[in-house]
Amino acid sequence: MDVIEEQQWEPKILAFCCNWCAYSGADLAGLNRMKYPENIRILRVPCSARVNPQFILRAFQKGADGVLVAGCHPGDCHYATGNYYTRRRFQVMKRLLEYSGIDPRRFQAKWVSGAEADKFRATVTKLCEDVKAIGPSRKLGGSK
Amino acid sequence: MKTIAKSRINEALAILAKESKLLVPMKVNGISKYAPWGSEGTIQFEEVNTLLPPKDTLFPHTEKMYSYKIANQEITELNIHDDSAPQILFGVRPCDMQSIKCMDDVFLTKSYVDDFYKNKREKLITICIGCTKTAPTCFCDSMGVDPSRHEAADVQMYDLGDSYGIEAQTEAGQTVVNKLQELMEDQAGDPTAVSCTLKVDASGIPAKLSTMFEHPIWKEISRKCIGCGTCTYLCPTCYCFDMETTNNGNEGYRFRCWDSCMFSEYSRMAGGHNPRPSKNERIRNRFLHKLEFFNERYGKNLCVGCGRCIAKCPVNVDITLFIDKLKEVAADEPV
Amino acid sequence: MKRIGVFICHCGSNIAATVDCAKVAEAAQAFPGVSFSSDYKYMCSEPGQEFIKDSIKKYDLNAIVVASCTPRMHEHTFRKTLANGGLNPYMFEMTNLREQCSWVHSDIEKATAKAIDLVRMSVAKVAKNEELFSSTIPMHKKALVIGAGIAGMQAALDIADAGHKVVLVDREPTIGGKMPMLDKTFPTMDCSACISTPKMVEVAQHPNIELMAYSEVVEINGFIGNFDVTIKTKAKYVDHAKCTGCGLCETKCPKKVPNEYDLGMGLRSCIYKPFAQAVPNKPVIDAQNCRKLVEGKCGVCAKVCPTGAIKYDDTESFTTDTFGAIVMATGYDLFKWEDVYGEYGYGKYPDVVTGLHFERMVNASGPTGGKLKRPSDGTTPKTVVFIKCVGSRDSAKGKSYCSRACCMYTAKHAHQFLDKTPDGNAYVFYMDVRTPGKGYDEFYESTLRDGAVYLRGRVSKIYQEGGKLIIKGEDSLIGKQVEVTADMVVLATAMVPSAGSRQLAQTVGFLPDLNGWYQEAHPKLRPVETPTAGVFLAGACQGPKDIPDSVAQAGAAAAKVCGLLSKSQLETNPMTAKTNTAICSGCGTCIPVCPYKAIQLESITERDHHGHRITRNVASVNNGLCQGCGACTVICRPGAIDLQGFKNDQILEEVDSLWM
Amino acid sequence: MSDTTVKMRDIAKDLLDKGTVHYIIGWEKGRFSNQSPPAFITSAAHADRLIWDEYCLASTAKYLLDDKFPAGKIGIFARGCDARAINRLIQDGQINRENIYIVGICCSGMKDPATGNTADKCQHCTHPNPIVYDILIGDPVPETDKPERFKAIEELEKLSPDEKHAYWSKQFEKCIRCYACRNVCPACNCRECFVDQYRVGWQGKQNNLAENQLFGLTRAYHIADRCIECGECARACPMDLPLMELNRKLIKDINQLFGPYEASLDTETTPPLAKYHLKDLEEFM
Repeated sequence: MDVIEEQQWEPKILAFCCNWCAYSGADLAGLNRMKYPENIRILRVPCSARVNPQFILRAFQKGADGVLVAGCHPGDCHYATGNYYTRRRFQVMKRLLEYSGIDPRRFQAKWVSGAEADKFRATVTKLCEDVKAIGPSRKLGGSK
Repeated sequence: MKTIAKSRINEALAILAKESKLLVPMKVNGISKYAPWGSEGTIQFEEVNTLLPPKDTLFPHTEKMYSYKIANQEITELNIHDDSAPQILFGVRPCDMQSIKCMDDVFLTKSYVDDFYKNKREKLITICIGCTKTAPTCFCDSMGVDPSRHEAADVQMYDLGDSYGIEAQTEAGQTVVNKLQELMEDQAGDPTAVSCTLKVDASGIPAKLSTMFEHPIWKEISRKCIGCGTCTYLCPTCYCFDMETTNNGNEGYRFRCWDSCMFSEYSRMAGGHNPRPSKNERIRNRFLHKLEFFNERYGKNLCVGCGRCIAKCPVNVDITLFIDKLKEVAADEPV
Repeated sequence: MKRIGVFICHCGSNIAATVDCAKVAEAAQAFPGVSFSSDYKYMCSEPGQEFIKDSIKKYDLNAIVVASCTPRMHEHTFRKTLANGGLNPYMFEMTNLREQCSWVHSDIEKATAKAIDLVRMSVAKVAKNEELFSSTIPMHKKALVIGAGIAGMQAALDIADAGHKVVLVDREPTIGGKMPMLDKTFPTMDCSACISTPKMVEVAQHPNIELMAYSEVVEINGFIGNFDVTIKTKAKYVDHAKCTGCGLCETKCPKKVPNEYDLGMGLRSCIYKPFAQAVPNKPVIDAQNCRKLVEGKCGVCAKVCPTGAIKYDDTESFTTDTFGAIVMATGYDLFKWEDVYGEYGYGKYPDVVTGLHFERMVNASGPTGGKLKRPSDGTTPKTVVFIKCVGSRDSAKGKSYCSRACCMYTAKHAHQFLDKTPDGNAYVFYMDVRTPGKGYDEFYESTLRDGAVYLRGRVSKIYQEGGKLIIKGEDSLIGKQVEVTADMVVLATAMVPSAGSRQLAQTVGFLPDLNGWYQEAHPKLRPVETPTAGVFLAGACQGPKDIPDSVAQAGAAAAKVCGLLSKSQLETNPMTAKTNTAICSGCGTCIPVCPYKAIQLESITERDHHGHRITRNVASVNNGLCQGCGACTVICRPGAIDLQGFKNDQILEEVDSLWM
Repeated sequence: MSDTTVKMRDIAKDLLDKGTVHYIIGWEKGRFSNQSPPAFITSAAHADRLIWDEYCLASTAKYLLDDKFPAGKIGIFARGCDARAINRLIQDGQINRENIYIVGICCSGMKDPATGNTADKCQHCTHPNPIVYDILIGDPVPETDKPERFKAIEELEKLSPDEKHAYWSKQFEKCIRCYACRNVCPACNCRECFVDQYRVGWQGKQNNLAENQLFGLTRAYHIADRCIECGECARACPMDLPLMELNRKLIKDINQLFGPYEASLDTETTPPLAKYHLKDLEEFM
């Protein structure tokens, strides 16, 4: 990427949101007309436990600058226990990503309830700022 | 004989690299293979054959064939991909030279010409170097290859100790040799004859195999195979490939990439039926292809005796042991 | 081949003010598989829906993307539109351009670019959608209520009154639970047994209720509408068909043991009814203590029984039945304060008792005939100290939660004590007084007027001295240490889930919360449902409750059950997990991950590649149980189990589409 | 000939003669002295082909997958790693313990055929003695936890993101996607691997760094809580990729995050990623 391109660069961040909490939290942020960066693309899943870590690898392979997995707080999962598995899976995955050279700030997993519109806004805003600070993603196995 | 002192070989390579991409045997990143001269690594002119064969110079592991663009649900652009350019394969061993001959048969003869291969092949100059030592796994001379030279190379080189003897064998080869004129001396030299320590008797094998399709020997030798693709991907002559498309919205490209008959997925058809459902059938297919089918069609073995599969098979499936065993059993005798 | 129609909604100016809808529609036209793309003012309006239906016909569309508001709002609407337009309703994806794009952004160019991306994702996904179909499952019109305390009884009665069959199970020899043990109920001070025992009788006599006392649920399989339940009835050693409940055996039984119903403060015989108004009003033999059963000697009860109902060779029996719905009403136990509260003497001072002991003592039918007596010497206490929050709101030694009923029953106890002991002194150590409830605070105020002294602070030490109890504590309002010499101390111990409730939850197929209370499906909107469809909650099993709340929740659970049982069959959500048996290797890793126990290994017989018949295991998903969370799909390495509507290839396409 | 070889042959003869097993999986000499590949002995007459020496590198257990519905019992010689592999296959529902007869061998480690030094896969072995067997050959070898086996991982963790990226790129550039790592791995026992599911599209078929790395990381994650540390993947890799540096990274993290765990020491313990604890650590959520 040359200098001009880098200056115009806007990161693209993929956010997997569970239907019951994070997605409705994002909806509530909309209802409240909260503003956050345009760089977020939300992908709706029924539960954060539906998010296969391979999807995250794939996103980084394709060129995602950041990835967020957001679900209900532990204990609040619509499906009772899904996010407990999410919690285990992504703690392991995040460390693996970091180990393979992906800046750990590029990947986040957060609990956002349906009422936490502001937490959703703050989370994606922070992720976007972090990613902008790090710069364009080096694709999995690719160059910057 | 025309010779170039080993001390001046870098000068020769520099001349060759001027007009062509020059590939030389090197150890790069721990793996010996043919790499562009000047790559980070160590040159390996004095070793036996490389771990990775030179086959990807003509038949890349992944090769883009054509790209397309779509607009309004119709193809608007179709570009055949051709990245062929002049290349010199320097220091190729006789076994690998033989493998190029085999691939030429496949991709250029019998009324089928593969343009992707042909474009690269026509722009390739081969400079073969005769072996002066062999690895324990080398058995090319049992497969009809002379370890000291190969007649199909454009240029044949001989290791004469302090210098390399050089003989152009084709017109293209002569052109290359001419460029090195000022480095060359005339010197008497006799290439040392070398012979492999590993010997097998491959005589009569194709005929015998033609009656052994249902023989229990296949089951016996295939049992320990783990079904990986090591042998086929390290083999200089295995040329199976798959074709796939990569779609990216309204554009994409079609590519081919190496595939292995040792993978169960390789022969699985749409709908799930697999004519070669177990490793028994897959090993049989591979060995019959190497030693019988190819012979029937092209008059030579598809095994060149390079020994790579023997050296690297994780469970030591060994084609030479198979040939030995084949000698022991009667065609219709169960093992 | 998909022929996708894309409809971009302006939502008036809600979307159109920030997103250039025409531009999005134009961009979508070029996406792979898109045959028709357009923008429109209000997609959800009647004409908007007609536009979709017309376009389906006109352009021969077979998959639809609507980009408008959140799918949580109108997904259902547009699915119906598709169905009306002749398409399978699941050939549909919705893009959220309002809540998650136009409303949260202001830069038109950037918002439009994002909108195009979001639509591209939906188009990529819908291109992989498959037709999905609901199926129906039968509904067994019979309910199971587990636990026959006030909540379970109420739920059973409400369901039965609505005309449905109910089986009510309780593990004790009598139904009724804890309520009949209490003396009076706050704030009205009516007699607890007087209002609970008639309910017990009503339950026993209700034609739609089958009572199974002294029984436990041991196994539950199946799913909503079809729970196969095995119930174990413990050996009673008395043939209740023959027994008339005359009680002769009880009076003649030579061995007496502490009575559980009176918390060990009184005695009962070894053939016994827990209390006089027990339902069923027939005795059982306590096999641990009965001489005949333990030593083989005695047999007095059999000799005196006029109907020959004694059956020493009785064994436990098992019955199985199928139910459409289950109500959990397993209630609570009291926190075992003796194990942790060293400052209160670890239970070694006999005159430090719990509130429930107090209830039994002041109860006219209790071990002391309603007279308050010190357990140590039988004298009447003149000074009583009440300590609240013993185990509640104490995350160090007990539970972090508030047990909700203690403030009120302590006020009641102080009132009762002062009422019975005109010259008595009542001290109440408390952290807060929480009395939100109809008439509750008024009741507390009246207790204060009765003369109860409330001291805000915790008790740091109790010890015995010369037959008295010395209570040292703090009055945090005046910031001074206080010391009270009392005759008796009554502890308001925390409520905890009843013993065995965790195991029972696992039998049913859901998990309790950290404290062991049964977890409701949603704390606000689904407070009586559990994560397992068809299983409901009533009473204190869900969390500490007083009687009115338990009864109210029981009624709510009963209403839910009646709603279910009023249907003859249920339509299932087709967006459930499904196994590709060709790929499934039967490793079973998905099974423990499923919160609904919806996956089982099932053996299939097929021919292998060589034509041999083989029988192997594969995962099989029960559509009645699966709720479509997809946790199983991720644990399945080869993706043999996949979630319809959110399949692996659909999500991968969505991801890929972002970087085209 | 070693004592163990003699015992192996005697036991094999006995088992085959009595019909306890209908064949037995062990090792025999290959063409070269530094090769002792797996062998399948079907009759007592061939039992003398069996050998036990320092080049018996290959795992025997994975072959049980080739015969999931055997006509009779299968005999198998199993070292510590093979025994854990057998447990892995049993726990994953692929084979039936009743169908196999395990002849355990206490193993003091193998040699690298190229160098003659202790083989990499044996250097960090924590369980040289079989944990499951029907009959045992040899005296148990001392076992230790080998915490130093995570040393290389700790060193890699210290690198900067760029250095890590460079390191792994250099490795995965070499990958030829022969899938030897997968095919020798006892935890890779799926009927159909994700890489072969082109219609789903988990993995592209091109040989390039991105696809190779996607494959490597996905495979590592798939076996994260099930890897038995036999090291067969790294041994089988013709391109010498340090695959155990990925697997051990995951093992190390899982141990650190969810408590000590070694896969397949029994067949009952649910792997850590298939369960949870309400009070699990939350590093960043």
